[in-house]
Amino acid sequence: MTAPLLSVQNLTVDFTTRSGMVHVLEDVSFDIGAGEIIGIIGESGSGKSVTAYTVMGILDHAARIRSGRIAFEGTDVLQMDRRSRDNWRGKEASIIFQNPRTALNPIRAVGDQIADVIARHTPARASEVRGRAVAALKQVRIPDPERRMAAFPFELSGGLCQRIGIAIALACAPKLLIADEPTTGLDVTTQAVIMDLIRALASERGMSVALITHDLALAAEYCDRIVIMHAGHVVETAKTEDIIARPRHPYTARLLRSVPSLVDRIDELQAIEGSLPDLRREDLPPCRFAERCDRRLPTCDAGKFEAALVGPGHTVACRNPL
Amino acid sequence: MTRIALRLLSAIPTLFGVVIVTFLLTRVLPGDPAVFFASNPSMSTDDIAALREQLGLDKSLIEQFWIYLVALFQGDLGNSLTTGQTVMTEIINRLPASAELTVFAFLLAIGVSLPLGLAAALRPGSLIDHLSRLISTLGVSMPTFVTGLLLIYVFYFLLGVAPEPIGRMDPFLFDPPKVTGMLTVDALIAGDMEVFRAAFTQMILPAVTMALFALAPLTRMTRAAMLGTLGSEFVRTARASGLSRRKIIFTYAFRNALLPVVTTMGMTFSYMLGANVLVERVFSWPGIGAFAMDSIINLDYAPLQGFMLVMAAIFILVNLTTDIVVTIIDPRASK
Amino acid sequence: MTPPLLQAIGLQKHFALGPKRPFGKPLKLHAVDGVDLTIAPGEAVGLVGESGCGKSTLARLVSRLLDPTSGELLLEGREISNQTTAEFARSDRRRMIQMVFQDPTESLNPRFSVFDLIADPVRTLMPRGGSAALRARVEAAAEAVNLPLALLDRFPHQLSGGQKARVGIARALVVEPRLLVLDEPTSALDVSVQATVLQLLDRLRRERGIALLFVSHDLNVVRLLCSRIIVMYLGQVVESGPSDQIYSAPSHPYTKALLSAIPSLRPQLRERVKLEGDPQSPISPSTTRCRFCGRCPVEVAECSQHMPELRTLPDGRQARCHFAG
Amino acid sequence: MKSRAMQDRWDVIRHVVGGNPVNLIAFVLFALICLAALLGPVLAPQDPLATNAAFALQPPSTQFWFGTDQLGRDIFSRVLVATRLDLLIAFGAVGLSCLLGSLIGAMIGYWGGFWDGATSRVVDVLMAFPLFVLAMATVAALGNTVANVIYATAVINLPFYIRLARAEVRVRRGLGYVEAARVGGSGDWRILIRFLLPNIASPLVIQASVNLGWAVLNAAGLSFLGLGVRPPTPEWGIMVAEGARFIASGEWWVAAFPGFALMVTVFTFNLTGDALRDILDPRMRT
Repeated sequence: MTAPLLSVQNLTVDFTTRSGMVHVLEDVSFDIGAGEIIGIIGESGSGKSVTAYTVMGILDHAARIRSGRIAFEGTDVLQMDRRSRDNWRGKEASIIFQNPRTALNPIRAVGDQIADVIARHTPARASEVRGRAVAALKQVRIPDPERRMAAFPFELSGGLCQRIGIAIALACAPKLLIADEPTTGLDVTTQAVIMDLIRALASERGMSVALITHDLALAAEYCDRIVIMHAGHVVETAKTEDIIARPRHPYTARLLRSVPSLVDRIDELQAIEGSLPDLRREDLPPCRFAERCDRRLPTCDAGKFEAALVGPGHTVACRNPL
Repeated sequence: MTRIALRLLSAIPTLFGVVIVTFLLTRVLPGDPAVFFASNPSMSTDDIAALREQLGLDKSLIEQFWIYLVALFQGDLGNSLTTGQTVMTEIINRLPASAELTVFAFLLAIGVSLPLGLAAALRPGSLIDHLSRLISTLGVSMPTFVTGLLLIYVFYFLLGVAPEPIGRMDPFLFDPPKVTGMLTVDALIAGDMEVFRAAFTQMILPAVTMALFALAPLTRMTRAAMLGTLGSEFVRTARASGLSRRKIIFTYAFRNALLPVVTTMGMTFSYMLGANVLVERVFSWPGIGAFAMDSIINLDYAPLQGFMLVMAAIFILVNLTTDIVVTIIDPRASK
Repeated sequence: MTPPLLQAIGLQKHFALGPKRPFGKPLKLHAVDGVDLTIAPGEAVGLVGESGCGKSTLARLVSRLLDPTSGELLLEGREISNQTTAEFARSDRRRMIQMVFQDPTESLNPRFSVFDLIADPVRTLMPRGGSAALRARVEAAAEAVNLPLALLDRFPHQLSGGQKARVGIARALVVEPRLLVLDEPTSALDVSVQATVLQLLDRLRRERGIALLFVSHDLNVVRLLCSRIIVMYLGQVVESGPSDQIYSAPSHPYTKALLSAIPSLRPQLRERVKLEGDPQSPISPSTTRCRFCGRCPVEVAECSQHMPELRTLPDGRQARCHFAG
Repeated sequence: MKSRAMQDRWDVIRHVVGGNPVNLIAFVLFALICLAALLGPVLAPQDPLATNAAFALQPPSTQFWFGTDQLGRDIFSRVLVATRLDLLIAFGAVGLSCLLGSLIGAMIGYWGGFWDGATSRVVDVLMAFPLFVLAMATVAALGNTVANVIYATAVINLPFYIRLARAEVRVRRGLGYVEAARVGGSGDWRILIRFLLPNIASPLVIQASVNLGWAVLNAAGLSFLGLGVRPPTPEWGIMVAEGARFIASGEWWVAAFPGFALMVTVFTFNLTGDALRDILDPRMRT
């Protein structure tokens, strides 16, 4: 494999809250290759969105990055000064969010919001900026882009708002797009249209995409590789086919068996017993799945362990993998 | 445009309600004005009855209301029994004094509170944030009449820098030629800087008193609204797009934060109109608040009625203005 | 065939929106526009459609939370739509139809303990019996949904999402209903928790003969739980029939689109039916034009002149399309 | 069996009070002011009404802590005794408007329809007056008594509670737990009383605590103008009004101490209101 576009290494993030310190991420590592679409999968509380926000540098004040490196084309973005980080954001890497309507400024015309980003990253005259904003709208297949420039988010459907979000994110042709639950809350038919659009734009531009979602089926359909997260840990990383056909981590295997689209009869469904450990605990076990796991060994509690390579491009963080 | 016209129309029922309330309130005033003026023992009961008839107090309430309404439409607010002038003339004479003071105080309050609230929201937990919280909590806790007296004591009695708190003008100077009735404005129009300075210095203490009172809600709302928009998802999008700090703060966060702030401005203005009465009393300011107080003491109901109507009309106007400003800022409001 | 537990005939619900301009004709939102529906005892029926298609409104009509604009609703052959919702709430048939709501957080009164949450319907609908009987009932309902009895003293904010969902089901179950209407009960839950809830519902249906009307936007979930599926689009039923038939060979173009849009873990080679554009407005819609016009991939000129009827196809299912079958 | 919830609430209270000394000070001051209201007449060193021409306008001293007024009355005793009256007016007015307003607001919010429209129009009309002016006119119309000051202050507060309760009920009446209560067989009144009112209590209590300071200011403002309470009754507003005459000649203490008492009271009420908001609803923090 050539050098990855983005390499996240040993990222550890804590949140300070009223009720104590929450250990949200611990030693999170994964790579995204150029032109690759990866899926970061996890249930609520797995830390998948926090990972994305850390990469983009938009965590809120309560967060503390304890350690880790986020290398983008070899440069650690965590070490950048504020100015170069601002120049990087939106130009080299950008993000789209869940809830497309609230992610847009409600009282600014969508065309102006796109133009703001273009004007920020490329020196150009106002008329030229406008032309490029229209082009950005056209690119996300918005009918009648000239007229839509003056529209406000409340006048557009959820699907159209998400296309505007994509247009803003892609206005400066970034190399990496992070899509944070981009279709949650949209109808399935709209979801398909938006996801097809993202995939098409990615392949046109050779852009990498990190799709963050709780929907394993969605990721399986669109992603080349999948990263499974559980309670702030990366538990398994592999090519999509491998994850689906030969999951090695007990959590991944259980997760797969709880997805309705993979089974034919209701009694084949299997739930995962227990719940996430309280991430405020100081005595979190080295494997945060251990307390819900039926393959737990005494060695599971014996100190930290690293993810191990179990196949080509297939890593698992487990002492007793399947 | 149609929206503004509709909004104007919708103010009519409110205005009508206001007229009813003012009418009713003053009709149940305990002192029958006729009796009050008839307290002169030389007046016979026939004279009193004649006076009551002259004032229309012998008619039914509905009839009285109708007469009142018809007069109102002709711009007739009745006569002040104590000064003998029509209420309209009295109000027109005194309104500029109140307006000058209130508007100046309002601008002062906005000029301080918006930057203060903004700065506090940008650095929560910082010194300036604590300062803004202290000022806004103190501001709502200080009764205007106490603040006013305190300022008089410090700046007039102790330091001697402020003029004597008796009215709008140095008694040794002449008023500028009347154009708007607002002395500072008229002085500027006449180009008389000495008079302007005199009128302006007279206004500083009462204006600061009122501004201190108005500061609190405006600062609080600016801070809260700013914190809200700064934490919103669209500001997160703007940050993730690498937009400059300036653009994020002003174009994205502040413009959105202005919406609730403008609404609060309207409310604050209403409070200030009420506080006017107290401040005018403390500083012997010859505005309409002081005029209303005099008429209450004298059980002279026509001026009180006129005063309440004018106040409500001004307030409805202010609300209308805030609505229009909100419509300009927020495209959603015009739908 | 056993007589239906619940039957709806031509059910309509229009919401008045007020005139657009003063003195104009008032606008009406056609949330549910003439729906027929039968549910047999112990049957599980799935109601599928996109947001805004009227499936939640239909669920509320069936639950007697809303009064229909027109149409009839029969419970075990006796009409219940001639009573207002308030009258029905006081009748002894209220407890036969219970409902489970979408958001487990906002459907639980934050001021009630879990015990009170489950006990509340018993107190109003089955007021006879002492406090010991009440406690026994509540505990039995909690056990039926695998809710540890230790949780009965807790308050909603102290529960996990899955626990809250189970409290919501226990509350509906405690008055021994014959029909459970479920409005997207798992859409706020993680998949691993969703699996538990689905299996729980299936067990209740099999063991207690409780009929289910399961409302969802997810055909994949519905097909596992329900033997029959009804697909709605803009207030109308566009297709209905046995789950496996609809899942394996949908006949209405909208059902096809819906099904092909669902991401699948097993990428099969199937043609993707893409829907472009937005649905028509549900406000005072045309009565002669097919509601799917403007998005339909097989649309012809005739479709905007004649509203297709809901026809019974040779294989027994129903579809509302000129080209179905 | 509510121990768990109680424990949670206690944790929050401990956090809010312990984490911020200002909140602690606010609660202590609040307790002291309430104590002064209860025990004022007992604690006062002098008769607040006793005049003594020989000691007129004495500056603060060890004998007269706050000095004396133009009639030689002890200002400290008068300020202390006045606490009860000022608090009575404030609590009375806020209690009255909160109770009445939330009930009306909750009902019109729940049922909507004609009464909702009618009440909302009346509220609009009330809100169209500058509220202090409305209070002035009400006292003037009803008569110069303490009771009428309470009614007037209650009237001008009423619109806020009606609007708040109405809005809160409207937000909640479509929520799942209300629908669940309905399929559970609860009627409208039971839903309103058992489900909605307890859930809108927090915002209403917060509003009431914030309103308290405002009510004190209003009542004092009215009596400063000579409306309501009449001399020689000790009341802060009147005392400031009487002392105002001596400010320009330097006898600051006559107006300053009652003014200061007024300020501290309102300040305390506002701070406790903020602290209460932190305890009851952390999301509403500003």
